Amino acid sequence: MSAAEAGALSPLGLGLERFRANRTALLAAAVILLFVLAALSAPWIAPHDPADADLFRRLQPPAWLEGGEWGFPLGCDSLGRDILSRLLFGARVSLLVAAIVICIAAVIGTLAGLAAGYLRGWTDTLIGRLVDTLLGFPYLVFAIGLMAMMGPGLHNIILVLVYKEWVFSCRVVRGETLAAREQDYVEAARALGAGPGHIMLREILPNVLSPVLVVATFRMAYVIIMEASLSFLGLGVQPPTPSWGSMVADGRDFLVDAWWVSTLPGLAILMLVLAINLASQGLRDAFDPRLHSA
Amino acid sequence: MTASRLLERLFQTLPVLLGVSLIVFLMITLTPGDPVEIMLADSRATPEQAAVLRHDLGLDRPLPERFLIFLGRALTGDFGISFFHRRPVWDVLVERLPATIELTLAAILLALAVAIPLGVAAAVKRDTWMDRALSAISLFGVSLPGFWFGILLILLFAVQWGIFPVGGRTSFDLEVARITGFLLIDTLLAGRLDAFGAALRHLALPAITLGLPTAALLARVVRSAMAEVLTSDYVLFAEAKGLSRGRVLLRHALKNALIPVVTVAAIETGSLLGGNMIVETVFGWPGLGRLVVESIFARNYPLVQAAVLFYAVTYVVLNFVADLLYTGLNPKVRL
Amino acid sequence: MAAARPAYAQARSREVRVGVAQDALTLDPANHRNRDTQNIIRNIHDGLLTRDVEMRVQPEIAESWRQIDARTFEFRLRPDIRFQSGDLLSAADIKFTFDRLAKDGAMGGQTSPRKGLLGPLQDTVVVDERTVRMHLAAPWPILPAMVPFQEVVNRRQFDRVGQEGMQTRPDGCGPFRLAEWRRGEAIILERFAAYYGGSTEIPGTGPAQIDRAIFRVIPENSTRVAGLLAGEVDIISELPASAMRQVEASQTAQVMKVNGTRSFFVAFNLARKPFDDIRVRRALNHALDKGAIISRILNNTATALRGVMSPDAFAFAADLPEYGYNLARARALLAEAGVAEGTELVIDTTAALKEIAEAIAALLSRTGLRVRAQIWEGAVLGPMWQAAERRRDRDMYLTSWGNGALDPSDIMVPTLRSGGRGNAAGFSNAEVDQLLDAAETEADQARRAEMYRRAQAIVTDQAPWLFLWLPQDIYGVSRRVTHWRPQADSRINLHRIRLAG
Amino acid sequence: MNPPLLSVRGLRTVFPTRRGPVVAADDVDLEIAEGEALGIVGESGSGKSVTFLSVLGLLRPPGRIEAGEILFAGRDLRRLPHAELRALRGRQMALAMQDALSALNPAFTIGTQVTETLLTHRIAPDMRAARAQAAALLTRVGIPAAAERLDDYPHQFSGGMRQRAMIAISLAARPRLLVADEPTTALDVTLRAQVLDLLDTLRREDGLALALITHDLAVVAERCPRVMVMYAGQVVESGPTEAVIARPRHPYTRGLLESLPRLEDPDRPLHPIPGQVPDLARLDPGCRFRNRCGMAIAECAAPVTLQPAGEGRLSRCIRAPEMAP
Repeated sequence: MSAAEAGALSPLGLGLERFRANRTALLAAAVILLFVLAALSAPWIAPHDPADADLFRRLQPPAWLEGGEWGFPLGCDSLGRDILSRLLFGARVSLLVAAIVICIAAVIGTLAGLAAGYLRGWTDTLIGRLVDTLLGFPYLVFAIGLMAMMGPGLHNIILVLVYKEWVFSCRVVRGETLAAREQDYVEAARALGAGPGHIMLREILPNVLSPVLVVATFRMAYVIIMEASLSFLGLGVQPPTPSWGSMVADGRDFLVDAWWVSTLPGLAILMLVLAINLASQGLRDAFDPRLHSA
Repeated sequence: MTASRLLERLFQTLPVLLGVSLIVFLMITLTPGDPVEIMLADSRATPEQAAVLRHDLGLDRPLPERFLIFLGRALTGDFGISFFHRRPVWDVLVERLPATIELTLAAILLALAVAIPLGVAAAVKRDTWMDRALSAISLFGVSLPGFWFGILLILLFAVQWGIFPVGGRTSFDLEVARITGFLLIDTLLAGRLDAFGAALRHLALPAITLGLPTAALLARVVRSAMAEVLTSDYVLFAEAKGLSRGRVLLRHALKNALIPVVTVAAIETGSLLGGNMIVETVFGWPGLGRLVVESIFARNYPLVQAAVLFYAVTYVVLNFVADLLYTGLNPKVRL
Repeated sequence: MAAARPAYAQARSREVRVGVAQDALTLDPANHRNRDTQNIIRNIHDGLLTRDVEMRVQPEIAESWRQIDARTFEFRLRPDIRFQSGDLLSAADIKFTFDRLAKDGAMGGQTSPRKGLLGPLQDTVVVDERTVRMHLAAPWPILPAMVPFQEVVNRRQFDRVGQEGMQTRPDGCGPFRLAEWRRGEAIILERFAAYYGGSTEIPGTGPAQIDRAIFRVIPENSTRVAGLLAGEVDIISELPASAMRQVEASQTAQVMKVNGTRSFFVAFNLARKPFDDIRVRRALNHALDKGAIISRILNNTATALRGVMSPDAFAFAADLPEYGYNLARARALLAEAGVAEGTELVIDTTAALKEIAEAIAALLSRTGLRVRAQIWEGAVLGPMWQAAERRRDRDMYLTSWGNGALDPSDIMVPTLRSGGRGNAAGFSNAEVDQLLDAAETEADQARRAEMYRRAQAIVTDQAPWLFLWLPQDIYGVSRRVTHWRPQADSRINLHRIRLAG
Repeated sequence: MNPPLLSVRGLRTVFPTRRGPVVAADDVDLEIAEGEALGIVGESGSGKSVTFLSVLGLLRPPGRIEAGEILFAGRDLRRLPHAELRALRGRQMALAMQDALSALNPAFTIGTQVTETLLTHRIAPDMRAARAQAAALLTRVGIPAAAERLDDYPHQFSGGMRQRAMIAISLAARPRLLVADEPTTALDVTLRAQVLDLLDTLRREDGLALALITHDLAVVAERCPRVMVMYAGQVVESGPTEAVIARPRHPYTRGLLESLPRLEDPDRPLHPIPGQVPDLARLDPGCRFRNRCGMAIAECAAPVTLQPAGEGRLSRCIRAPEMAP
């Protein structure tokens, strides 16, 4: 690639171009978009009220199986609620939780990482110890403990997950910042009398954003699974709001008699997480400069 | 690693352990739910009896005092009495440890055994259909909720096909004396191959369920480490010497690629140890994880405190082991 | 399903395995308040009295008992009963057992959590080698109904192993002795050959018919069912109703049911609007299609209740009026009470009852109210609903109350008397209080029963609860198992069990 | 002249990329006879390394040889089964690399890495003999107390020792052809001379054929009778070193010479070549140097072939004749 051509694009633009060229990643991004759209438009496209129980439809099979009907295309759960509608509404919860958690965690983690990596000294030590302390705590024990402490509820789930997720972006940003603070452009800014705040936010931050993006998407997949695990332990979102995790967890007792109740949301999680992983892999391929030096 | 470096490391871990103890202590005491009320639930206890019990358990003292007492005792290895079992926490913990450790080690070894060949294959066949297929498989591994996958395995392999048992650690008709608590070792000590096989079969499904996501993660690490090593000059140079492909891959490349893998594996062992409660619950595996979850729900403070401290110590130790392994495998860092 | 018999499920003709959800917390009969723990302990230890499968109180270690006066009971012991250690049981052991249970600080400095189960028991006195007397601080006619909850321990064992040793080294006089306790995994019992034989009033005396009995801990429902179907365990407790069909279809196992003793209900927070209005409470009782839940979700394994008591219990009022399912009437009552459409109400419950709570919420919402379920951790929810000030903002509480004694005093006093520790609704009715208090000390059983029936009628009329049902306990049992039936008190008694083949 | 030991005709090596195929070596011809030294000069990315990796069969996927013929001692290496090619590699044709620090495996001792070659090609019957030979080899490249240092790891060697150890490994099996890719760049002047002297000696005494890849024209002038200049995947000029350096027949060669300091005239102003190498994935058929060439004319956009340019030389410039002095 000629330098002249490369010079015409910003690192971000360059990454986007590489991402666009990656068909798998594009497909994955399309799947995520589809899920997001489905979640957003759930109230209009869902055929039924997701909380509307009809015990006489208990465990009704999907339409293509014997005993199913097209009014309830994916069948019904143990309370006779339409699984398709619950999946659509569940997507809102699962995506919302994942997105909010990852955003908050990324912001906190990035700021902490910048401070630790740029200011060094006691700030770094303090943040480093905090990170170690949180990592020294087994995630599930931590999550269960906090959920027990704060009580059930969507906002508490988000809080519990954020508590630990920020650590991951923090670590990455700290490393990148350590490298960046030795770079010429930082030296130059410092020589021009820029304060630490300016240097961190204006000079270094733009350069550490792509790794944060990659870490954030990778962690998003974990967050979705964690939400499911909390549901398994009875600490998930409150009914009647469906989340995919709680749907899988609640349906597990019927795996033999009514596989669809648990399997369909399981597949939804699988697809979403798969798509997120593939997309983030594409992002990494597109944005990680180390992969393009050759 | 020099002695001073070792001391420094140890010193660094102190605030972590202190921090963890403080967090768990605060978390537990700020959590609503009174262990006394739970213990006396369904009973006809009077408030006076509750007060007596509360005093017996030391729950009537002020918070800072309780924390200091806990710390002081923990230093001497005394973690108090488990509210529910009415026995020393340490004894209760130790009974459950071998099962958890056995499961964790089995899972991590299984993960490595799967991840290394797959990761190497993916790296060697980089950007081919095989690479893509392997990465898709590994993505599946991290995309499944563990409890769901575990139940699915039970239904297929245990109920439908009867290949593996449903749960538990061993068959009851194949008994050996439990010396170490690690069944795989005890059965061999007893020279009972049939019992060893039974223990292994019981271990299979939980270890697969627990190890699969880790295998997927490690396969990625192996792949990227191996891919990086394969572009290195020393691999090219080794090939230029006319060495066989196998020797180049398995000796020259793999030995270097394993350095980050082993490091990650050591740290992952820590997460598996602290993250196996779901698998333990699904498979009725009598380990620490399940005990801790039950203890949190039952507000069995002393046990939760001790267990979390144990996890934190393992985390620190495993990080340390990862460091040692990194050093051991990498002559360059040997100081 | 499971056509192939796996190798490790081979026929074990003299070993029974029971899959349970929870490990025993301790093997000390005095040191727990836990049903699963007692189920296991009861196979190692026998009691002074016991209950047969019909829930009649029967002598066990005692040969007979009599009430001497309102505050004194006398028990005559059977001769030649030996503990598993070989020690001979005597009246001193009975005194030791009951003192340890009933006296403050008598359990190694602590007080037994089971003390409350013995009511006003004050002292146990040895009359001679084979006779003890229990002295009560106040008249308490249900003592014989409560004694089966306690097991007799060996005082010499306590001297040998101490309070801590009692937790893990039981020395009972029951049909099985402890072989090994693998914490969290299994409790392995073996036949006690010198067993005195158990209650003479229950057929099938003598030592146990099997060599080993194993209680295996399998917490996850699906796994427990899978274990039964794969032939790894012979009896499982707490079979989910949803798995009944699967078990019946397996041909190797069957479903066994017994009426439980636990009444389910939704307590209304009477101190809070709109539940202070009796029309609202009655409306909700009319609004719930209990039959639908019982038939669809519970698989017809529950009996609908019109009031508090189990039909099997003493003094059950069979002629209570029913709040029949009538949505129109429910709506009318709500309108009359001025409850607006769309009013939001919350049912609190724990994760184990999530499905039921959601179903109730969905069905009640058909009145036009917006009812939803909220899941709490048991450790938080119970205490919250116990105290009036802590439940101030809560609406409804889906819960249950066990009545192992099958006597109204065991359920109505705690849950419906003013200030009762289980009175989540905050129900307070002077006449009910008076009736319950009087019945507590009434020695004439017929008069006692009449008082309780009157109290039940008032409660049903006042509707402090949404009355639900009495579920059956459901067990999955291998077809190899004979001579075993589930019991209403949820005991898993393996003394007389036999295996075919 | 002897029949050439190595003869490459029309070599075309291609790397497919997402942006299209990159022809890293385009229609490369070259010959090296026994005992001869050929210097290959060009900027990084000019295709000189790729050409010889193709020869050695060490191309990294997805790179592959699309066309051409590689004759080594009369055998077409492209038609040879993998196993036979491997048997030749290290034994008859060897590679020495620029950076010994990265070429030596950090996880193995120097001794292991030397004996490995000896044992693989059965030059030493057993480990004991292999270690003795290895020590001798290391001594020969000037490593003191070689026998004691066999169990050292590469990072325990100094930079110069490492480089010599690496060359010792390359020469361990006494190959007939050595491809030396910038083997002395990392060394100081004295060590450089020492290593190059050793190579000269081997060339004279054993008839070692040497392909010396470098961008250091001074080294080529001193050690290689013949030189080949590559640019953007193509050979742009080749011929006797003395003539090429004295009278370049391609503007690129001249540019290279002008960008280098000269020992005899250190004060001469340096003229780096302006502009950049074209994107190899977006090439047109014309001269690839013309965007940087001061002599470029409209005709340069037409395809250019290597043409004889007198004195036994070839040039890929249509204006080569004008460059004659």
